[in-house]
Parts: sequence; structure tokens; C-alpha cells
Amino acid sequence: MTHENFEPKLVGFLCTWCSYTGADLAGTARMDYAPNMRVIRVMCSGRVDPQFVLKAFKEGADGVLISGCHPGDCHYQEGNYKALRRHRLLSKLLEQLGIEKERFRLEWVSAAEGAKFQKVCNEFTEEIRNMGPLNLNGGIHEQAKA
Amino acid sequence: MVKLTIDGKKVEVEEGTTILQAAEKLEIPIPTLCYHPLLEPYAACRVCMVELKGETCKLVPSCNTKVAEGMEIETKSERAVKARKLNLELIMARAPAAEKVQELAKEMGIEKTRFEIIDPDEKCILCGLCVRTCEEIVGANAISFANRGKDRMVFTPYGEPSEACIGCTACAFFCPTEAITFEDIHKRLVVHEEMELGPSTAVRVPIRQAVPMVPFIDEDSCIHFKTGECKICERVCEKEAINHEMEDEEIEVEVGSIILASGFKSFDASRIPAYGYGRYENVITALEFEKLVNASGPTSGKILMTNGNEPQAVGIVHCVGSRDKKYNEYCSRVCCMYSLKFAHLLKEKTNAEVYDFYIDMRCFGKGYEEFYHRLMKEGTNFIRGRVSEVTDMPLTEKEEGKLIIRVEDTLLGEIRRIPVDMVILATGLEPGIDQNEIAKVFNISCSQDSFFLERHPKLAPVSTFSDGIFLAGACQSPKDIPDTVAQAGAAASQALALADKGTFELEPITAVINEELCAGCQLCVSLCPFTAINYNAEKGISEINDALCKGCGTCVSACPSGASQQKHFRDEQIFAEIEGIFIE
Amino acid sequence: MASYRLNIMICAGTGCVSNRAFQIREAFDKEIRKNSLEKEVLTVMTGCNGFCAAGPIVIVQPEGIFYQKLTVKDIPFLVEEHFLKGRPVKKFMYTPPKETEPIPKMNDISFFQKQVLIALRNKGIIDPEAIDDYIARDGYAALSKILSKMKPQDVIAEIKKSGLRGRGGGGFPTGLKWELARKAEGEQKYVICNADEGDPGAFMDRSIVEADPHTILEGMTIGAYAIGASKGFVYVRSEYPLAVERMHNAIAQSKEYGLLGDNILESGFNFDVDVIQGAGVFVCGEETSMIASIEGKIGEPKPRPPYPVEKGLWGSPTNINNVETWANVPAIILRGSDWFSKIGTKTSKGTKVFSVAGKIKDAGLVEVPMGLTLGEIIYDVAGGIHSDKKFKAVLIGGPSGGCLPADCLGLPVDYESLTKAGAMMGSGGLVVADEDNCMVEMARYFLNFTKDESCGKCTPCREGNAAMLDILTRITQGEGTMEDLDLLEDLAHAIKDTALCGLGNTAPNPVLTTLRYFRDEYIAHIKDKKCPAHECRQLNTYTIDEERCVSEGHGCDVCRRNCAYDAIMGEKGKAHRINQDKCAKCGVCYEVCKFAAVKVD
Amino acid sequence: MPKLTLKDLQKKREEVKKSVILREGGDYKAKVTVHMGTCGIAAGARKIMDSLLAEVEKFDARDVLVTTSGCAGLCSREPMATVELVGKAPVKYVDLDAEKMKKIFEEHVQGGNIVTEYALAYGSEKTSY
Repeated sequence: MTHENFEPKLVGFLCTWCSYTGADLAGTARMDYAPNMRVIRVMCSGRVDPQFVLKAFKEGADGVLISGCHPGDCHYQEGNYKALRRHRLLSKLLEQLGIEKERFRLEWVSAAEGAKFQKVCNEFTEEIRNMGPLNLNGGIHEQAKA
Repeated sequence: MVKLTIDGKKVEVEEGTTILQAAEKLEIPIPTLCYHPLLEPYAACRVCMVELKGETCKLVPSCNTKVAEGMEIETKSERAVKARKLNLELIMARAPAAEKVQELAKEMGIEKTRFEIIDPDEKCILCGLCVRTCEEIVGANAISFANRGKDRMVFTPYGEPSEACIGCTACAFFCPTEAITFEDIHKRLVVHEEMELGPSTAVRVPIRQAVPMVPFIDEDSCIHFKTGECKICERVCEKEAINHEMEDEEIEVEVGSIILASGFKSFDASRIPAYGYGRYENVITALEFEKLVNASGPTSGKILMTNGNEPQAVGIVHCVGSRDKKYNEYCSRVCCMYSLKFAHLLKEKTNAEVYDFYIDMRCFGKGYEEFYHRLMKEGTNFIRGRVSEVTDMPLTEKEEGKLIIRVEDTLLGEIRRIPVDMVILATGLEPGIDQNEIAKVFNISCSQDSFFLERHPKLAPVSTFSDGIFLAGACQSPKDIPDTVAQAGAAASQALALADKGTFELEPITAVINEELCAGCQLCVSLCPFTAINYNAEKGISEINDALCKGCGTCVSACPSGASQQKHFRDEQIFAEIEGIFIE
Repeated sequence: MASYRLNIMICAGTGCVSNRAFQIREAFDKEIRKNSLEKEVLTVMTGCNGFCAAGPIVIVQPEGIFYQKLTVKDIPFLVEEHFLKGRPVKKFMYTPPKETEPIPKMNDISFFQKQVLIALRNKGIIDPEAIDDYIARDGYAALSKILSKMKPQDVIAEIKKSGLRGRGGGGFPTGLKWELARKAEGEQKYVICNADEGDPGAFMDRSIVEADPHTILEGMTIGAYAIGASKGFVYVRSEYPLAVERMHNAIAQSKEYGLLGDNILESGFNFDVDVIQGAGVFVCGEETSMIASIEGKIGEPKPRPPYPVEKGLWGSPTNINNVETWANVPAIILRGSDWFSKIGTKTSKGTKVFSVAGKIKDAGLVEVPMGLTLGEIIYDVAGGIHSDKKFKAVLIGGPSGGCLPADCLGLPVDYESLTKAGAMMGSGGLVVADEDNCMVEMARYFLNFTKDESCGKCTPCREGNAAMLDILTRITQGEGTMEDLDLLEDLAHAIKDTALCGLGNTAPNPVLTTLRYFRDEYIAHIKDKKCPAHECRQLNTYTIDEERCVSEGHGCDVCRRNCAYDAIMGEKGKAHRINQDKCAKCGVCYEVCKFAAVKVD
Repeated sequence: MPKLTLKDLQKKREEVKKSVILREGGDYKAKVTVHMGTCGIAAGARKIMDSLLAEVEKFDARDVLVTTSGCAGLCSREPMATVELVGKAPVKYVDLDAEKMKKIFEEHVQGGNIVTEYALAYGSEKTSY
């Protein structure tokens, strides 16, 4: 199965204060980037519960991204530090479940870094595209769909 | 109270007043040389002698003789005047070059002294005012008298510079005949930023145009903080508004809202070595030129080079440190207009040739463009191009002793060398020195050029992400005075609006703990950065304080039992969102 | 104490010490031992005897034989002849001028007869370095009397009743001064003994301190008790090393005996004294300058009031009295104020010590009752004018005093009459001038002193004295004009009126008195360009009486050889002549010519 | 020397008074002259003088003037001494020794009557014609 025409489905948890605004800035600045990522807005990257990531993969996401403010910039002081710890631990857990570590990324995007958000989305999409679909549970969905 | 008569006039004064003070009350002039109201009377010059009538009528010094009941004083008796004149003649012989003595002599009608003049340019009349000032007021005791009789002189120990001297120049200030003067040993011709704009005494107003115009005490140069003495200002201030014991104190003020207007810092021109700031004396920054032009500046408004004469040709260089990838990419917005102002002032105050090096003339404001056209009519030479270098190496004798500005004139399409006497660098604006600390303290974020980040460039330009904190002025981005004033008004009204409402909007998205589910594990308590959660011992559960909770949701994701839920971002809602993504 | 039969009282005042008095004592001791008389004859060093012209002086007691002008080589003969063989030696005795027979007994010599000793009561009798001698002479009896029987107020009353006045020169009533000091508040009070005595030619205070330091200490303790002071200073000039040493010695001894320091004589009264050495500044004789000097500051006067009795040393009440004033106090307390007030005149009680010097036969120290006339002091006591020259003037009161002419000789010596005559009592310096003294030069000499000693603080004294000196110098060099004279007088009055302290107020006195009494000499210097007394050499013209030069001197050529300006022409054996335009008027030829052939006009 | 009290001072004064009285001159009631010519000394005049001074000390005779003189001319009768009471003619004693001297002092100087057995002559030699 070649992957060229494979369109990965990505889920992004963006914190309102920095990353979501950054994404918004990319939009208002008319930057174009891969549409594969679907965004869920949370008040702070610290809010992202590991269950959300697992739920996303279960539902068929090929890659999950958490993006928060730069360390020290967090509107709630420490939220992003919590996200960082959870990301490190969760990556290990995902490997044990057979999900490649690269499919779960943590990025810092500040409100002004519209360009950076664009770069992250494109890179992440390419990377997942090269890795191919996740087919977590033997392609239940495909079977269900088919 | 003591009653006495002076020259026939009756006067009543308190006990302990001197005859001189009583006479002053009656506006009877008595000459003095070694007397000063702030010092103990020394009674050495003997020029203030008056006649005290009585059984042994004798002459007494009016400066230190205390009045007594029923005293009868004659200030103009023949014997007193004769003695005073003779004493003054003696002083004239000792200090022929002292103007004050010559004036006093004319007043008393003495043309020439009959005594031998030893040193024609001697000014010191040995009145001791300097020595006593140094002892009684300054408390440094750096100078005193030496030798006896005719060779008495004011001296430092062994004639060497005295360590006790704190260089306060009080002695020169009190010297009636300028026998003691002081000179600034390290001559500073160059006009530099730290040059003060106004008097440089220990008690002074910051600058003449300070608002409010309130004097302050500069601790570094105030004598009291060096020797513990002086406090003359405290003594003479009628309102008793001075208290040297006051200390800086930190006070906590409860406020509803904060407006950050921490201003800007001008670009440090020495970061561009090519322009030669700091190397050539006559390359100055815009702020220094402002001080040069300011009436209370070091040259009281005259535009002079460091050697004191007027420049024949002046170059103004725009966008120094702005619109430049190597320094600041943004445009500092104000330099064009103040440079035009400089050009106009130069034309008005001097007949120098003015060259203005610009890239784009940004006259965006009301009446700005018209001002630019006026400048062109006045004959300022506008050269479009970024200046590459300022050098003093002449190629032709015409450039001898001049500063040569090398520039690529983009309109003519050639490289030109303009010889000038003075170069003004229109330095741009940069965020204030402690911009980052302020951002950290108020927990607001900065934009890429590290000016403060407004909540939204169009919809909320004066507020920040933190409620109740607003921005005004150049700390948010470079702007000129009209814009700053407008923004300040906006910020103030926003702050007032917040305060006026009377109610306090709570965050709608705070977390709440479900009492049945909460097992009291207190994991969330230590987690919350805003200490909004505290453990309720009786109930054995944790509770969230609505007013403090900012709604970040960190506790919700950490709660093992899911007892803590964030309104509008409940787990189910997010799960539903995730599922929603994958519905085809 | 072996009882001696002879006490040899050797005068050890500074005058005689400089005349080898100590060596004379060693010679005496050596000879006495040689004649094994050491158990019978005791040599005692005493303070100044007073008759300084006759120094070194030895008095053999108990006979009271007065020997004068002794030298070391006379001693062996004297010891053997008088001490061993009991025959007083005539040739060492004092023979009054114009007489042949010497006067053996001291008290018969005219110099001593008219003297009444109170301040100098112990001179020549006690050894100043032995406190026992002082106690033997009723020393510290007065102190015991006041500590046991009198309250401070009684002591003050007694001194007031006695009429004692300040001997420093001002003549301020001592009792009143003490009373003011007592009334002034301040828990720490001071008493000071002013032994600065800066007047040139005055040596009374020095002799009193050297002869009898204990009487001063006792006087000060009594004063301190009266005023309530616990600390005292004796301010002695560093130019008086012997006086300083004896004062230190006396303090140590009296402390040892418990007569000074804490709990004096178990009475609970504490009083301590230190010696402060003056640094050679004349102005420090003035109260406020002395206080500044003791405080370690520059010796410079402060305006008065406040007077030291209210605010003196370190701001506390301070009572300053002259050495002689303190010396009188024990005698007054012991023998009562009535005894003291009988001596002297109506307004000036007691005696005054004068140091008589200058052109006088018997220069020295005399203590005479107030009221004695100047003439009596000069002629009866001091033996008249040296080599019987004509008396011209007497300067009394040092540089602050005045020159009084012959017709003032009848003046009684007391505060008021001297001040009226334009001079002042001063500390007691009496300098006699005879016909060879030029009064302008004398005024100039004293002004030169005050100019150097002026502290320089106030204009009139610093500049005025120097200006007067310039004028006087010009006059003595024949360049004075009549306007100079008027300016000189104006200056003198202005300085006297406006100077800040005593030094300045009295510095013009010599000028004013010489102008008043010897105006003709000034005019002679100005108009005729001549100095009547030939002392101003610039104005003299020296000529040689050629006839006498040959007849008497046989052209001895001494004058020519000594003339440094080779202004004298002539060879040996022939008459010599002075070339007037080369002559620098130095006067050497006049002095060397033994045959009085050189005339001065 | 311990600190003195008022009483001690008075006692001290009495004690030291003796040495100073001698110096104050003043009148004497008697004058004793020991002749100390060369032969007088050789004959023992010194011992006479010592005993005389001892007596003066013992009787605390403040008013006795003790002097010496040279050779009195009578060599054979040395040592000799002359006692002269105020207002009376001097009496010369000869061939003296310490003992005799003590006796003379008590009877003549103190008692006022002449000790005839030791006396040689009464009155004084003529010194002028």
C-alpha cells in the first residue's frame, strides 16, 4: 500500500491563549497549511487529559498534537509544564500499545508564531503520511465503513 | 523682649538678638564682610563697628554684640565711621583685587588706600567664611587658618590636597570675593545623555520642564549624607517640608486595574560602529541634540559643536537602528518627524547647510506632510538613501577637519560624500530597559519585537490577556505623542469602565468539584498555581474558591476520580468533540 | 633630721642657673665634704632671690649674709673662710655704688628694704622641690582652714573683702570673678593658672613658679573649692623648662601627700591639676585664646561676652587668674583679709611684683606694696639709672603698656593712675630707658613684637599694627612725613577702639604714650632728620675730631681697619677722616675708637 | 607616704618647722662659737661641736646660734668655745671636752649663769683703738 494518496487524520489540542491565537494569526495572515488537522480548543495545554489522546487514537486519529504556550509564557503560569510531563509519560505508554512515539507530538506555539504553526502542521502531516495510517484495531473503521 | 534705640529710632526685639539684626529690622544699613546669617558671627573684619553710648562709650562689633535693655547705639557716629573706614582701607591694601571690598569702599567714600599694597591680585580678605562653612555647615573641616599675623592664610594641612575635602564647593559659594574658586578638572566638552537639564545643586528640580515642578534631594551630592551636618535647606524652608530622615519605603496598594505605561528606550547608537558615535565628538544622538537645543540645557539653547563654535553644515541620518534586519526590523514611527523638526530648528537658529538622509519620509500625521513641504522650501537638502558610514578621513582639502557622510543616493543612483561639521543620528525606539521583568511581574506576554502584546491589535488594542491590566504609550509599540495621548485616554477609560461596573465578572469556565466523587486525595490542592483549592478537613473533601480559580483546567485533567470538572470544557464535551471529528 | 648650724641658700632661679648656679652648688658640696662639715652645713637650692643683677647669689643663714656674683673658683676660699673659720668674706659682699664698705646682711641692702613679700614670701627660704619646706612655712595651712572651717561662699567673701585684684594686668576684682564663676551653671567647672607671661622683659611669673610652685597649687585648690571646680590647668610657656619641671614635681609631691587629687585631706573635695605647655604664642596669654589652646585648637581669641566665667573651657564655666593672683590667695586666707587690705592704696590692695630691667643698676625682681611711686621703685629699690645717665622714660606693662616720662615718676603704682597716664599695670614688666634710648625706636621695637605676635584674626590688629610699624620704621630711617604722624595717630586710635582682644586693644599704647609725651622726638626725626638719642643710626652723622685723633690716638688706624665700607681715609700716625657719602652710618668706628675722637651728631 | 589627714598635716608641720626656722633669721638669745682653727680642730674641736649640736637638738634650742670661728690665738688651751648671751659680754671657755661642753650648755646657755671653773676670761678682746 503506497501512501501517496493517504490523507492522515490529525487531532490538535490547542491552548486558547497562545497556540489557538497563533493559529488564528496564521489564518488572518492568509498563510496556507495542510488542512488535515482538526483543532480542539482547550483553555490550557495543562487541561489535555491523556484520556483525550487515547480517545483520539481510538477514534482513528493517525496523529495527535498538543500545542501550548512557551514555558514561562503560560497564562496560567504552569499549565504547559504539566502538559510536558504528561507528554513524556504518555509517549512511553503509547509505544507499549504499539503506537509509534512520533504520532504524538508536543509543540510550543506562541500567539505571534503563526508561521511556526503553519510549519508544524505541514511537517506533522508529511511525517504521518510517510508513516502511513495507524490501523489501530485492524482497520475496524475501514471494515465498518466498507 | 528688649527695648533699645538705634540712631534715635526705638525698636523692640527678643532677647539674644544682635545689634545688626535689630538694625536690619529698622532698615538701617551696616556694612559687613565676614558676617553670614547662617554662620556663627566671627567678628574678625571689624567693618561693622558701631558706637555704644553710655558711661564708657566704646565701639562694639554689631554682628555679634547682643542687645541689652536701654542700649543706645549710633551707627553713624564720627568715631565709628572713621574706624570702619580705616579698617576697610587696611583690607583694601591686603586684598586689592576683591571687587566686593572696592564696592564697599566706594559706598563709604574711600577712593584709594593709604597703605602699602603687597600683592596687587590678592583677593582673600581672611574673613574666615570658607573655613567656618567647612566646619559649621559642611562638617568636613578640610581647611583652616595657618600662620600668625600678616602671613595668616587659609590652608590645607601641609598644603597638600586634603582627604577630608568632599568637593562640595560650599567654601567657594560662601566666599564673598571669589578668592576660592573651583574648576571641573576633567573637562567634558561632549554633550552626553547624562548631562542634566537644569541646576546641578544637591536640592534641585529634575529638569526645568519637570511636571510636577517639585524639588528633590540628590543623596549623592547632598552634604548631609556625607558628613551628617549641614541641613541648611531644612532650616530655611518655611513650610518645614524637608525631613532628611525619610527613607524609601515599599507600600502595597490594592488596585482594581493597572495601566502599564513603562515607556521606551532609545536605540544605543554606538551599536552601529560605522556611524562613529562615541568615536567622533560631533556625532550626537537625537536625544543629545534635544538637550543641546533645550533652553535649560548645557549650552542654554545655542547649537554649538564641542569646540564651542557654530556648525557650518549638519547631517541628519534617519532610521538609525530601525527598519534594519541587523537591529530592529520595525519602523520606530517618530524619527522622521522629529528629524524634520531638527532640520527646521537648525535652519532657524543657525545658518548651517542641512542635509537630511532618509529612506521613506513618513509624515503620516495631521499637518505632517505640509510641514515637510515647508522644510523643502526652507532649503533643507533631502537625500534619499541609507547612510553607510561617517568618517573623518578627508580625500580632498575641502573635507579637511570635517565629518564625511558616505551615502548611496538612490535617486541619483550614485555614491556621494557629504562633508559636514555635525551628524545627528535619528535613533529609533526600543522596548524599555526592564521590559521583560515587567512582563514577568504582570504575567503578560510580549510580541516578537518584545513590545507588550495587546489582547487584540484591532478589537482590544489597550488591554492585555490578563483582565484589568491595560497598556499605553511606547511600551506597546513605538508611537509619537499624539498617539500616546490618545491611547492613554483609551486605557484610562477602559480601566474606569471596569471599576465603574461595580460587579466583578467571574471566569465562566472555572472548575468545580463534585462532592460525592471527591475522595479527598488532595492531589489537586498542590497542583493549582493560584492556590484556589483548599482541603476541607471536616467534610474530608477539597473545595474550589470560585473567585481565585482562573479556569485553566489542569486540576480537572489530573483528578483520578474525575470529581473535578471544568464548566464548558467537561470531559464528555471534549470526548464528543473528538468523536465529532471522525464522523464522515 | 640632724640639726645643721648653717644653711647655704643658693639662688636657683633661671637667671642664676644660667650663671652656673648648679656648678656652684657642686663646688660648695665638694668643699664642705673636704672640710667634713657635711653634718653641720646644708646647701639648699632656692627659687629666684630677686636681685638678678647680682647673680649668682648665695645667702648664708641664719646670719643672713648676702654673697653676690660668685664664681666656682671663689667657693673653696669662701667655705674655709666663712663656714669653717666663721669669718664672712667681705670681697664677695654687695657694696652699693659710691660706697666702699660692703653691706653683709641681705635685709640691710636697699634693694630689699622697701619690699613687702606676699607672693614671694618663700623665695630664698624654701627649696622649691621639697614640699616639706613649704609645709614648714605654714604651707597648706590655709587649705586646711577652708576645708575644715569655711564654706565656699565664706572663702569668696574673704577674697572680696581683701580687695585682691587680678595681677595679670586687667585688675578685675578676683572675688567678683570667683563669684561669677560660682553662680554660672555647669556641673564641670575649671580653674586655670595663667603662667604664659609673653611680655618681653617680664620674668615675675617665671620666678614665682620656680621659687614656690606649691603656693600656686594651694591657691588654685582654694579657688576650686570656692567655685566648685574639680579640674585645673597650669598653662606655662614652654620657654620656661625649669618652671614646668618644678610644677610637675610639686603636683606629684602634693598628690603623694593627699593635698591634691581625690579626697583632699579626707575632706571629700576632689581637685586635680595638669600642666599645659604653651606653644610660644603671645596671644595665648589672653583668656579665650588660652582656652582655645588648651582645647587643642589654634590659639585665637573669641569675642566676649560670653566671658569664660560663664562659658569657657569646652563650654563650661572657667576661672582664669594670673600666677601672682593665685600666689596671694593662701596668704590672704591664712592671715585674713583685714591684714591684706591694710597694704596698698584705697583701690589697689596688696603688693605687686615687678621685674625691673633696662638701663637700671640693680635689675631684678621686686615685690612692693601698691602705692609706691615709680620714682621710689626705680631709684630707691633698683638703685637708679645705670652709669648715672639721665632718666628718660619707663615702660610699664610690656608691649601693652606705655612709656611714661620723668614727670610721671611721682605716680603711685596702682591700676587706675597708670591707666589714666596711658600705660597699664600689665603683668609688671618695668623697662627703664635713659637718654641714649630713642623713644620712636622703643615704640617701633614693641610694635615689631606685637606685629609678629598678632594672631591675625581681626583686621585692625593684623593689618593696623603692621601699617603702624611701617610708618615707624620709615620715621626711624628719616623718611617719615607729618601726614605719617597724623595717620599713625588715627591708626592707633582705630586699632585701640576696634581690635577684638586685649592684645589689639593695648598694642597701640606704646605709640600713643610716646606720641603724647615725646612728640618732640618724632618731630625731630621727621623735620630735622635727626635722632636726639643717636639710636637711629641712619640719622646720625659720624665725624672724626682730627686734632684729637692725632693728639690722643696718634692716628691708631683702628677705625679704618674696622670700617666695612672703607669710608675712612688716612694712614697710621696721621689724622683720619670719614667720607660722608660712603659712610653707611653703622657706628662701628664710634664704638672701637678708644680715644672718643669719633663724634656722633 | 600615706595620704595625710588634717591632723597628720599639723603634725608634719611641727616636725619640719625646725629645719626652716634656722633660715628665717630672727633674734637669738645666745650665740655659741666653737673655735675651729687648725690647732683647735686637731685638739678635738670637732667633738665639741658635735656634742653642742646634740645638745641643741636635745633641748630643741631654736634660739641658740651656733657658729664657728678660726683660731682664737690661745693655742695651748684649745679646744675653746665662746658663749655670748644677748646683751652680756662673751665668756670664753678653754680645755673643753664633750662632757664639759654639755655642762656649759645646760648651765650657761640655758641656765644663764657662767660655769666659772671652765671659764678663762670674761669680755671680748679689743678690736679697734
